[in-house]
Amino acid sequence: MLRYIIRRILGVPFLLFGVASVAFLLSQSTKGDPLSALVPERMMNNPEIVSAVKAQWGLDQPLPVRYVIYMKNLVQGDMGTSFNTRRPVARDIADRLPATLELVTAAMIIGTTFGMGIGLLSARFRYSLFDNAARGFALLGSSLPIFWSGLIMLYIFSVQLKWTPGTGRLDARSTPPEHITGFYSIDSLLAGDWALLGQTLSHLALPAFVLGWSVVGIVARLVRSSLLEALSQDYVRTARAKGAPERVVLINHALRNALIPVLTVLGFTFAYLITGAVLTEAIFSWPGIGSYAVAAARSLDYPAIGGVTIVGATAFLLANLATDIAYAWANPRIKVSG
Amino acid sequence: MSLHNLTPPVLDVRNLSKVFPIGSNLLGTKPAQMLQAVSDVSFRVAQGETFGLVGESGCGKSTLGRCILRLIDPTQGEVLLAGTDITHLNAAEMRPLRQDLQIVFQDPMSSLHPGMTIRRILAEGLRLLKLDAQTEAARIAELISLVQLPADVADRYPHELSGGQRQRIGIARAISVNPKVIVLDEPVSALDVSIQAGLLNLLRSLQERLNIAYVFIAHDLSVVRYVSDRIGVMYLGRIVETGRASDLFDNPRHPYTQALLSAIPLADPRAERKRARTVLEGDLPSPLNPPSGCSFRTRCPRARPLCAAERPLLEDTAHAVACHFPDPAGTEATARATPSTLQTGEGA
Amino acid sequence: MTAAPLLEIRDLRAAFRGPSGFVEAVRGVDFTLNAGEVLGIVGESGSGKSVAMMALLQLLPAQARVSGSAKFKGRELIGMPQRQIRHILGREIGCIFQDPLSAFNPVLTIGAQIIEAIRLHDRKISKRAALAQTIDLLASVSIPEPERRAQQYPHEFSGGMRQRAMIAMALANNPSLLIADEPTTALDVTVQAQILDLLRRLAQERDIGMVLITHDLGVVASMARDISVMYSGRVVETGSADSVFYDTCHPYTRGLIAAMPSLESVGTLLTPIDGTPPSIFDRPQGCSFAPRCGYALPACHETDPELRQIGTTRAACLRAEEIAAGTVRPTAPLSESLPV
Amino acid sequence: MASTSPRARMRALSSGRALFGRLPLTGKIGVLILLFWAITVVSVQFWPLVDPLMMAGRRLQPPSGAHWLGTDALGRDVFSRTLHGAAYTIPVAVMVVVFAVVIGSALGAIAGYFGGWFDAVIMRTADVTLSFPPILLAMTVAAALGPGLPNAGLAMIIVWWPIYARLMRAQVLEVRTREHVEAAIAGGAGRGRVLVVHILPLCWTPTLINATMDFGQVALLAASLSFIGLGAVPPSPEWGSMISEGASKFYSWWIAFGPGMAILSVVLATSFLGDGLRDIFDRRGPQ
Amino acid sequence: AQETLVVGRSMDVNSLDPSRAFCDTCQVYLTAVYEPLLTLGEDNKTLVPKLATTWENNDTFTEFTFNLNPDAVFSDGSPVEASDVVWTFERLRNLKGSPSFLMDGTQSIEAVDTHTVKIIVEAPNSEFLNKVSAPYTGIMNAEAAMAGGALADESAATADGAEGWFLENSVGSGPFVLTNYAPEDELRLTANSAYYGTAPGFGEVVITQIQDSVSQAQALETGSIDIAMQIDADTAKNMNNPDVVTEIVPSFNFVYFAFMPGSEAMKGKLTPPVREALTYAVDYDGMIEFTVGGNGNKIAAPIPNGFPGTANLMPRSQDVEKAKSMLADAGLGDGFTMEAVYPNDNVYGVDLNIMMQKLQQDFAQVGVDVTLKPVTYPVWREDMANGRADLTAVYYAPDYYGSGQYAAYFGMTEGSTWVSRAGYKSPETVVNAKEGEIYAAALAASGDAADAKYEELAKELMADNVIIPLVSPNLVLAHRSDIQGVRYSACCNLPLAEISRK
Ligand SMILES: Nc1ncnc2c1ncn2[C@@H]1O[C@H](COP(=O)(O)OP(=O)(O)OP(=O)(O)O)[C@@H](O)[C@H]1O
Ligand SMILES: Nc1ncnc2c1ncn2[C@@H]1O[C@H](COP(=O)(O)OP(=O)(O)OP(=O)(O)O)[C@@H](O)[C@H]1O
Ligand SMILES: [Mg+2]
Ligand SMILES: [Mg+2]
Ligand code: NI
Repeated sequence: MLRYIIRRILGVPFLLFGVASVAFLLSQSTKGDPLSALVPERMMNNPEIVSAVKAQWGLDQPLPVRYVIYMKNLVQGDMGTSFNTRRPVARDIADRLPATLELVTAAMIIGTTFGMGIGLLSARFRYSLFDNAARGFALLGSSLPIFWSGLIMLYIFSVQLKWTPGTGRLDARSTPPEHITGFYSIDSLLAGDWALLGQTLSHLALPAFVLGWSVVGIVARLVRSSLLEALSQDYVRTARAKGAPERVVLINHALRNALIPVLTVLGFTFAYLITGAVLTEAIFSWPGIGSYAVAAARSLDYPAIGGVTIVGATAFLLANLATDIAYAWANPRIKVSG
Repeated sequence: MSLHNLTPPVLDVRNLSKVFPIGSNLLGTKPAQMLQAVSDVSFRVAQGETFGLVGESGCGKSTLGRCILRLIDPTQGEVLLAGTDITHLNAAEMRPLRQDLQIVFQDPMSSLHPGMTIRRILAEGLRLLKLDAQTEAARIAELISLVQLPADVADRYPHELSGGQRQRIGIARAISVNPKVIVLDEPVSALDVSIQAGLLNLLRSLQERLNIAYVFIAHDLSVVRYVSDRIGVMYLGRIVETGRASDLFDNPRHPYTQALLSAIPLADPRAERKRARTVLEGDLPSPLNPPSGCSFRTRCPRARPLCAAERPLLEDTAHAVACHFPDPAGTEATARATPSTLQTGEGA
Repeated sequence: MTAAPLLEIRDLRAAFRGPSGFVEAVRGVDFTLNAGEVLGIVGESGSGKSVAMMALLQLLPAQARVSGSAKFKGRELIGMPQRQIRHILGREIGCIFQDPLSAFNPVLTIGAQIIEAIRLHDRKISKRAALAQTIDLLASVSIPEPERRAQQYPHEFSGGMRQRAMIAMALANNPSLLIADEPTTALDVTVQAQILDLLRRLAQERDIGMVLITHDLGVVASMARDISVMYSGRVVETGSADSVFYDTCHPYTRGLIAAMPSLESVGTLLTPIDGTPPSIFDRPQGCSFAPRCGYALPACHETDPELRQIGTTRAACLRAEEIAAGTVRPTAPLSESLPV
Repeated sequence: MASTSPRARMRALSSGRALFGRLPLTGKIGVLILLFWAITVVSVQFWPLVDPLMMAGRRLQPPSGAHWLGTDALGRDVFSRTLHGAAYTIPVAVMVVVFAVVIGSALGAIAGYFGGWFDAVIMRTADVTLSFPPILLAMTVAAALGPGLPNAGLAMIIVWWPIYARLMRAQVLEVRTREHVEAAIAGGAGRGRVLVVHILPLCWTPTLINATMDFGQVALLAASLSFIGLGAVPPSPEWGSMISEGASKFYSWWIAFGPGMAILSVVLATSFLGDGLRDIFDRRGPQ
Repeated sequence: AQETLVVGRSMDVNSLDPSRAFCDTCQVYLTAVYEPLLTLGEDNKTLVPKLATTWENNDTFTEFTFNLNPDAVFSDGSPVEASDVVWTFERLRNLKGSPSFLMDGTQSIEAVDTHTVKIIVEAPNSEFLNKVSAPYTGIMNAEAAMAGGALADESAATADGAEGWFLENSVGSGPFVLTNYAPEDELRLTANSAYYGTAPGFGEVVITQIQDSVSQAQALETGSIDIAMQIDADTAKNMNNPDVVTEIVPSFNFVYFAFMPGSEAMKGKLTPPVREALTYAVDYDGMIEFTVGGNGNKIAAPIPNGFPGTANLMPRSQDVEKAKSMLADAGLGDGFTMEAVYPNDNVYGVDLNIMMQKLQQDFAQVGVDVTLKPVTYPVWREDMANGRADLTAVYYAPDYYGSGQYAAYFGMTEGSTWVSRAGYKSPETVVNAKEGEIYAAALAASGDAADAKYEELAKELMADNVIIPLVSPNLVLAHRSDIQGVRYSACCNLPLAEISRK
């Protein structure tokens, strides 16, 4: 397994290379005007300006040359400068990634907790009213478009009930905690600023719940089916024959085995959410990587598109890797072989 | 003993070895470990003869069978089918020869395509013969009656049949192309005794009728004894003792064979009570990391330093054993190892 | 002796929900087992051996319907609340299952699983003490290096060792009854011999009563004092080992013995039992063995005979006396007569 | 051929009904909902509904007897638009799933069965595609090809095929070690035949279950793409664009309600059906 | 802690460099941080002093002299001098950024003394004073900016590297200074401690990113923001919160559609009579109802109502029969098909998708079948530049107070943006030579005379029938009820310094 993981790690750069190349070529092949963010509308007919801008942003070179330059810079960690924000893409991403990670982490915690709970009880009381109702609830989150359900939740919880504050990571009036991890919750904790921590968490609650809810269905369904599978296994009978009460059977024996496939999906979901949180970020004005990606794609901001893609792919590959490691950790059968 | 010089063996396995690469190194260029599943196995089977292969689970019986059929490629050695070396043929060259070489598997459920009717399953096997529709239908009917099943099974699906019936279909498929050799890989292990008996009878009668050579793989010694003319006992990929069935059972020379025989429970309480047992210690060593010298020495009551130092070779006699300290052979010990067409029972 | 038997089963029945109502997989089974004795149960696959045992231990799926009586040391197990039976299972009754790989939880170490077995019934014992006890148990079933082995996972054990560990786990709380459901079926003969040896030794040493389920007549012959032969959810013949083997009077038992290839049968044709056991969903009327039976009379297809004392054994066959006396010879069964 | 014999046909029919019978209640409800939408898709243009594209009343009217789900910002009848929307959203979802399944499964099967170079190339391509952030990929594709449901569909196929390739590959790897496959090889079947006749027919169950569930998710992603402006073009009453219209007129809640419930019903139906199928098929061993 | 004002906006910032910035949020920002020479009074008409206390021009509107306020200092305390003005204007002119057109035609910009600047333009330009009231002409501290890498000379267009620097620094003399900018997240300003004028009402202002109208409304209701300006009229109707005040004011923005007679598919079809016919097909009243729920005004020419020359214009009106008969006369009685390509945007409360669907319905009445193709902005620009659309729709907001910008942008003078778009490869289909002359005349005149010329121009623009304005949406100025001083300015959008808490 260790060997396998090392091999996977060695493979990551190659995959990233592939992803970066595809991203580059794809964005170059769109038929929009790449200068739209760079050359003002009034100057479009001024060849002098157009060529000056092209030269400045390296767009005057033929495609293959640009590709080589892009790749070369990339290897050195330089993702270029965003057309939109006029800042280095790496910096934009560094600013925005923690916001997304914090949101996604919170969403995953919510999604996993609810998902596991519902899956567990659903499997235990299969086909009961509870099972169907709970699964219905779990699926609801992934059955409604987030851009609508998010607004509804905001309206209910924020405007009507006033349980949660509005959008954004913090009240606009507050200053963010000192940047240590970029996770406001952790940073405010480290700073010992309880009021800020409370504010951070209350801002996080709703978007994380909306996003997490979309994961609940996936997790609950998987936990339920793999638990049912596990419950039909011989070792469950052995556990019962040992006189283990149902709770022990379910948690110690069935669940531990059922978690193995769940882990795989969780890793995948986490990675997916990093760029998949786009709509949640848009609705909740969350300054994350997802909304950055959309803005980049909409305005054909090549460097930003490339940067986000690479970050997304890296997240995906890392999550996959972490999944494999977790898989090996949870599944002792793998450790020795290979 | 007289026919062997006239009829060449229909199946001749020579020094066959199979190594499985396990895992791979960091770059995926080389395997991390080598698993020696079959090592240097040789035997011959004559027309109409049954060669039994016994051994514990994991000793390489099925691998050997698959190598013979070229379902996997042997690492070393040759397989000669009626004198033709088939080891190096490619898939296309192999195809016409498949007619002569068939296999029956252990698990009667997984060896039949669950989505096909029995008729289609048999027709699939008959494709090699390229029959026209009518002949094919007739042949299928004939095969079904040959394996003693009612004609209406033809339109049923495998899951609608019992285990014994399924195994009969497996046999029907194997004999459908009139093969010279059938490898039977534990064909009765999954069946209950009452059903197993019928199958063994069927196999016997088919062999008599069609003059097929069987390589009969099993781990149940009584069954192997019952069906085989000659037997090879395998241990960790090697044949450690081989000889005529009666010789081997009446006069086992290898300590492993002796232990195997003494471990068979007898369906006879009185005999059981009186029986002296040699219970082997320990387990089968891992084939990834076999013991040096004689591979059986870790469990052998007779093991001495020599056994660890040097691997005993299989003798070149009719009742051959690979052991440094074997029991002496019986009466036939001096005869040359030959394929035999002896009908057990008559000669015993 | 007036002491109650260790396990006394009367008219045990277990039914599953089928496409059209409940069908019985076990149909009125009676057993008696005394302390320190071994009862062998033989029968073909699907004859209801496992279901019978699981039924009395309440290990069948919740939808299954179980009735009858199973008294363990005088206490009725059938219908006992889960809460109570939990204290008997694993403490007073140990179980060993057929496939030792799937019967162990793959993600827990062998040690952890045995420790769990101990601590489930003895809350007060410390982890450390339970571990020590586990190591002793593993040593007592001849597992070398028990300290190291306790830290390993099931897949790191060989088949034989796993089954020994299973036995160790079953014996963890010194049960007085051991139910072994085909404990050696998945193992090689040499390993089977080891396990049977071990079981024999432990049963003697600890005075454990044992129900040994198997389909191998050889195994029961070497192990059991009493034997019950099951067919299609019922016991068709029962008695001491010797009487069942030598004074066989049920045609099915006879058939089983005759179908076994033995060292003597070489060169002769075996005698199979024709046909296949009926599915629980469409059992024939009358004696369910009748369609495969060479002795069957028209009456056999109408009435399902009760177990009766015939000589030294009890058999459920209308013609048991005639068969025992050897006054009848079998004819081809009525259905599915096949040429051989 | 056996499959055309009356007996086989009866078996197929009865197995369809038997399958339905074995579904849990939620699964049955799912089937009925999908059936309703399927019928709607093919017949909605004959229903006595007002024209979904034309103004039918004042704008932004709440639900009433005349307009059961009110009117939208252009005064069009939301109820009629919702039902007509099925004919946009559902066929796209079907096409996406079908193409993704066919392409993914074919490539996955080839990768799994032939191994070696095929495997390496196909699976690495799948890896690269999978590690691409899906929304970004869909957006770039849609941006490259222009807006419109067909292009959004194409983007979604690109996003989805690797999942099926992986699924099919794993399944082929498993099935190909079964003994009946070896028996077929021993019986002289060529590689192609072994794959097509002896392996593939046994590999469909997980794909089928997954496809059932993905169907709803595709409908949802199509809606999201419409929200970002990459899906259906106006004035087609595609559910996603209707919801996004409704989202911007949030206080006229009824605009999004109809299509929202429609998508919800489809996703829930496919999920319940998928779960039901899994419950039936995932049991180990025959029956 | 200091009082903070929070403004929720969908931020469209393209740059924070005054000479490059060009967006609504930029106007708000630049007005708060930089000061131009003049600014627009509360009546949205009159110019009032800012950095220049007095100014004068010659009769021909070619020479302008500004006298700077001697008290004025930049945020670093250094005085505002004529050299800073010269440097700023030269940079604006040479950088060729979006707002550089404001300096078009300047011949010389020179410092007469430390507090006097004289500017000479090539041709008469009565609008020049309006231009120097645009926030983009805010005066920068030249030394500080140069230290940040800014250049003002001829090479600026290619060599200036200060754009990134301006994202973190501000060098103005305005009441606020930049403290933090996170793209599409927040823009944080604090009061300029060195400010020489009256201190602003708030010590801190945060412009925070809130994408859409509904979210802005919700944020306003919960009190997490104080001001929102992008709430659409339909949403505003549903806000009945006593803590929120909504004022609906006419805006100077408008939304229009445009014919592209030069496109490949429209060759010879979109002749002036056909274009005119089609303008009769449009339901202008309905358009206002459908796009902004009635909260908008009709607009005749592509010049905002209230700007010079618009007072006496008659907006177009619908006449379907006339449209039909004119089309029949043109031989297009059986109708034809057009493809409309437009940015998929929702601006100033108008969802272009809804507007175009309405237009589609209107055109359908006269047999013209319009296919809609909403696209992203880059794709739209590409399609525009390549004559790939038959019809399009966009929006316009003023850059300063003055009608000249419209003449320059929408006028069908040879070589203008819209001629190359609408005319594509056959500019003769749209060019209107008169417009250039009228514009020049307008620039040479002032007061009522100029207004008359602009009116003449507006009528020409209408007669072109290329740019057809549809709606001038009202602006919903929504703010918490404890906020005062919120107003909408034609040049500066939202002057933050005037806002305070009651
Ligand atoms: N495809 C394979 N790859 C790697 N190792 C294999 C493979 N097939 C078999 N082996 C290994 O080769 C050895 C011999 O296996 P084989 O199946 O031939 O044993 P067997 O004697 O048939 O056992 P059984 O009685 O259980 O069928 C085993 O250790 C097995 O793990
Ligand atoms: N959960 C269940 N639901 C329905 N039928 C069942 C169930 N468990 C067992 N059966 C049926 O009950 C019958 C008896 O099964 P049982 O497992 O007791 O047989 P067995 O004698 O133990 O066979 P084996 O030797 O194969 O273990 C079989 O026909 C089986 O199909
Ligand atoms: Mg095998
Ligand atoms: Mg059993
Ligand atoms: Ni001879």
